[in-house]
Amino acid sequence: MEVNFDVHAVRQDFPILGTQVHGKPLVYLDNAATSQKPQAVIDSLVHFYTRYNANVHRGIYTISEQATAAYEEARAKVARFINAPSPECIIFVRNTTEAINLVRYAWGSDNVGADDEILISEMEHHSNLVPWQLLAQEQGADLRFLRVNNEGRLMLDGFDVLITEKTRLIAVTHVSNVLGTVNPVKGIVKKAHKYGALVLLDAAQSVPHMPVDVQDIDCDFLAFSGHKMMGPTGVGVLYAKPHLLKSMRPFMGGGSMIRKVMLTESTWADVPQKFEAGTPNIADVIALGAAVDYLSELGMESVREHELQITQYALDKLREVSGIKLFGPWELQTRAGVISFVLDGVHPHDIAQILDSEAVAVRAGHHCCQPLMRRFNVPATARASFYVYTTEQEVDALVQGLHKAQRIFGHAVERSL
Amino acid sequence: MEVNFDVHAVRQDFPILGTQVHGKPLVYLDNAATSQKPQAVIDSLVHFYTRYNANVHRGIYTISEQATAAYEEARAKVARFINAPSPECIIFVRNTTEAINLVRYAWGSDNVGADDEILISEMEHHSNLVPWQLLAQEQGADLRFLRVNNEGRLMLDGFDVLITEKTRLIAVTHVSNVLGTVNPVKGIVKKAHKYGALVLLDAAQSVPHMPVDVQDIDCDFLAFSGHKMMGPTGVGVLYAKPHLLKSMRPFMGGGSMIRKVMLTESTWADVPQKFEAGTPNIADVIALGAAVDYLSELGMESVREHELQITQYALDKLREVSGIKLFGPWELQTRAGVISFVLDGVHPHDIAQILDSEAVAVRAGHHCCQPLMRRFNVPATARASFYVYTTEQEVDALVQGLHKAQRIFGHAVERSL
Amino acid sequence: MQLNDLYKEIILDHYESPHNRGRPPHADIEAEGSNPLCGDDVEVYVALDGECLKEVHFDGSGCAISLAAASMMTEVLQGKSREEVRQISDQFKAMMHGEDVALPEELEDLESLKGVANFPLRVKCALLPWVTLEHGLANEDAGQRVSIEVE
Amino acid sequence: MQLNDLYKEIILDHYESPHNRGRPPHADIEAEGSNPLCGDDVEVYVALDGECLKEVHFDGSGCAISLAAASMMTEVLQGKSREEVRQISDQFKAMMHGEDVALPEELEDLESLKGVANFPLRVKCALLPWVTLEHGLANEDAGQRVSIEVE
Ligand SMILES: Cc1ncc(COP(=O)(O)O)c(C=O)c1O
Ligand SMILES: Cc1ncc(COP(=O)(O)O)c(C=O)c1O
Repeated sequence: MEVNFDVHAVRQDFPILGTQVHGKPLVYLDNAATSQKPQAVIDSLVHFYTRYNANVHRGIYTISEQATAAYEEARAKVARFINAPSPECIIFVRNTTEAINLVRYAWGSDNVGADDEILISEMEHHSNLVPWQLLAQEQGADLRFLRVNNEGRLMLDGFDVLITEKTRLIAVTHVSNVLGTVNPVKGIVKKAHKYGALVLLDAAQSVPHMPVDVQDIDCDFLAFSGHKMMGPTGVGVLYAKPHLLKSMRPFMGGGSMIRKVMLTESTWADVPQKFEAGTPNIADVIALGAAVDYLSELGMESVREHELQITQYALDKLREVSGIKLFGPWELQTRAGVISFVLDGVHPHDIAQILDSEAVAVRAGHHCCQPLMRRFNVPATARASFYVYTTEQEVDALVQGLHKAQRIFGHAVERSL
Repeated sequence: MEVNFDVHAVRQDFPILGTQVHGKPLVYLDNAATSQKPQAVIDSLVHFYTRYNANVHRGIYTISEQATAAYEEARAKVARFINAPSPECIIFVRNTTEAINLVRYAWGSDNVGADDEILISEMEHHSNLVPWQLLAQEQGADLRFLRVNNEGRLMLDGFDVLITEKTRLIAVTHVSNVLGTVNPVKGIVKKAHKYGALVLLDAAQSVPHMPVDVQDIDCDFLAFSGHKMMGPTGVGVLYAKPHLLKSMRPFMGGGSMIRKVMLTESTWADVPQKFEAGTPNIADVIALGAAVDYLSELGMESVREHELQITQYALDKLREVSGIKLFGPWELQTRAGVISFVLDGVHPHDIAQILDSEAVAVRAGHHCCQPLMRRFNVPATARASFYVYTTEQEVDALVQGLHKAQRIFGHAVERSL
Repeated sequence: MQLNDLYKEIILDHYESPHNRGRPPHADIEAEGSNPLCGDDVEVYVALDGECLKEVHFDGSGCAISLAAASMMTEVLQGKSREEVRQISDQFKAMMHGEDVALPEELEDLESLKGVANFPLRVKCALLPWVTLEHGLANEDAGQRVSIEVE
Repeated sequence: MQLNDLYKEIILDHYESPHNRGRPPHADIEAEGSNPLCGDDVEVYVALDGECLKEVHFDGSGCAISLAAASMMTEVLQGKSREEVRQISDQFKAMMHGEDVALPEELEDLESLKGVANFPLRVKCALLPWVTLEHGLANEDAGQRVSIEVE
């Protein structure tokens, strides 16, 4: 594989990357939390609000028709991006979290009963854990866990013991936002379907960073966030197989999701409208379409390849830092551009604070994965995460920042000897 | 009262109002569906994405701290705007619809039981009707209706019969999005509280257009949409009294709304975070703050006064159109800048279509109020709705467009004689 | 935006003086179609004669486009066989979706609705009577009035 | 951004060589405080002598700020009366919220944490041991270890 874009040219498309923090150029390494936005996405927003801002659906005037067409075109773009069989399988929500909660309420309440089982993993983001805790408690169902080994991989030998005829759903992350692990989801889906269980993939960290083909994976539900893939905040996507969407009860009631409303009962619109109650986030959905265009133009194979290269570079450089402990798989091909680490004698908060003084932005904390922190027996980690615009110089700045942290804290160590 | 702004100066702040449709200047009279956005709001979005785009909460680096501060400052602005006792009473959601559904799930499931009663009105928007239908069906509760008289007012003489000791909630719109009726909500709240019922106000059409003081009204819940008040699409607001928010179960589970997460159970963050799961719509929330600043600068008393004046002008002009039927209250002081009408021999769709050819944007249809359409025995109406930038010339363009519709259709009538 | 494409004289004529409007005393098939989002309602009545639609009537309320389309539909279908109806219906739908369809001379009234294809939101108005008729024919065995809701 | 405001030498000293760290053999009050969002955990142990805090110890894990704050807290509070503790605690909190507080000389170590007020996200780190202590004192009657979670 080759990278078909020039990272320095790409950087020109992201105005924020030309800014400074504390007088130093911003080094943004928190892409797993949210990505930066290219000018094309910002322009899409401005264009909408200055040219054709109107509510969608049923407005019989020109700018409303334009808004409706652009909104539905964005749905088609997103569908093509993940190779969904049709735009109707794409539901626009706020974020990954809402997508998963939608499945909990609109599918879970009717399909997971007492003593049924839900299988998730120890490496799930809280957003793919808490909704299932709540559903299990509500329905009297059982929540079971795939464990994680020391390298940060799912222990799939346990799979055949954990999955049973009572397993209704396997909800698992495609890529871990802490470890960078890329899970073998195709195999998981195959096994799940043998037992009649459905599979929900948390694709928040995969869709932005690698080619994802929902028909090839054959997952039943897939959730991701626009803001992590160059889109604006406020839009997430739920993909689901069409027959599931048809059979599910509505999630929120209100305008647009209805067909006929009587005083005490109503009938529902067809999917996807059935799940999009009220005025949608029109401008941001259209801008997500622009983000998808931008990513498609780069090519997701190239995006993935660039991230593999920069991750390899970062792993090599970070391994040289004394007293560092890196988490996640050792083999490059099954990991993504996310590196969590801890440093002897310097707490992750203090690492992040000192890096910030060098304009290097990393995240420190539990990364919404408290159970995984417990699994690895750390209160928190520092995490650097990359994207198409990340350069080797930026990785070098990270490493230099870590040395600065060690100097500040090492000094204290010395003095205390 | 006086209007403290110059409408022509105000129009300069809205770039879309300088654009043309079919070669004619846009006359945007669909403000009840969504409002246009001032440059300050658009700038706020651009500034965020080009200067300090980062995820909020817990990011120990400069731009994340800036984003967090701006996000929370927007919450404080919104709180001040409706005179909420504290920012913690403000929950950011997607739109009015989600705000109401949040109350249905997080409050309704625990507080409305079998044979309990929910009282709403015949003039509710589907978003303040369907959620209560669903809750009533789920819980075996009773849904009751305040009726609407021919003038388009709630028939409040029925109130004392309809409200009982079993009434748990009265959910009613502050201003009708079809009739323009401003309901006497303070009196409703007072009576409701006597019976121990809570009151939810659908303020989608009031907060953008007049001063609203939640402490003065004393409502328990209040819902509105940012996109109808010059803010971007994708942000809505739920206000609730603090003790209610504290006692309510969470709505969506996921990141940010938790405190401590174990494998099979979790504890929740304090309000408001408890109800804001996942990455919020950061940029749009901050831009809603800019919209609130803009409106506050104009002054909500002035906004209301301008709309009264333009509504009076429009009512006078429209009454002169032959064969027109206007809906809604006759008395100006208790109506808002929303006028629904039908025209003899020209269907509302055809009205809207012909108006569009003159670049006049109005809505035609049921306006998400099917039961109200049935009440007035019309399949649909045409609706013109105003805002701070609406001018008398624009109203004149509307009236001329109606004459054009009558010419086109009248011609046919003549020929068929 | 050519308003004249939409509101052709012939369309306005049908709207003002619809043909075959009103419920007939006898009908083998009765179907009602509604578009709750628009508030359009159309009823279609068919009297059969073997394989043929002997008489087609309609009633209901709606915009100029949906009522004119209903009026024209009843007119062109009188006496047609089911197979012919299917063909015409398919051609009409294709036309509404913007395809360049050459209609035979006897259907030229339908041709006047061609311009509707340029107004995406109005296409469903023009299709409503046709969809309703199809639904009625497909559920002939029901032996009672059937109804369909479209969006 | 003055990093030196935050990582003062005296703070790093306390972090590297904390005072009064470790669980004492006897304690009248035991309280644990955690900030699950940060992963910080602090335990506070108090031995009483009537109205006075005879000895104060802490243990736990966390960032430099929270551990240094805990270490300093235990030091300045040894032998103080409950009333004095309340006053110092209030002063410290005020300082963390950016107020200009004049601390008496014997509390000058605490003064070194003043810079934390400029780092809003770190304020809760500095407050964690204090909040934990307060919670322990307030629940003295519980007769067992109490715990509190902060955000
Ligand atoms: C009175 C009323 N309630 C609720 C809504 C729903 O608002 P949204 O679509 O922003 O959820 C609207 C607007 O359409 C409205 O006018
Ligand atoms: C793996 C994973 N799942 C879910 C989420 C939640 O995404 P959001 O906050 O956009 O709902 C994230 C991002 O924080 C994530 O990394």
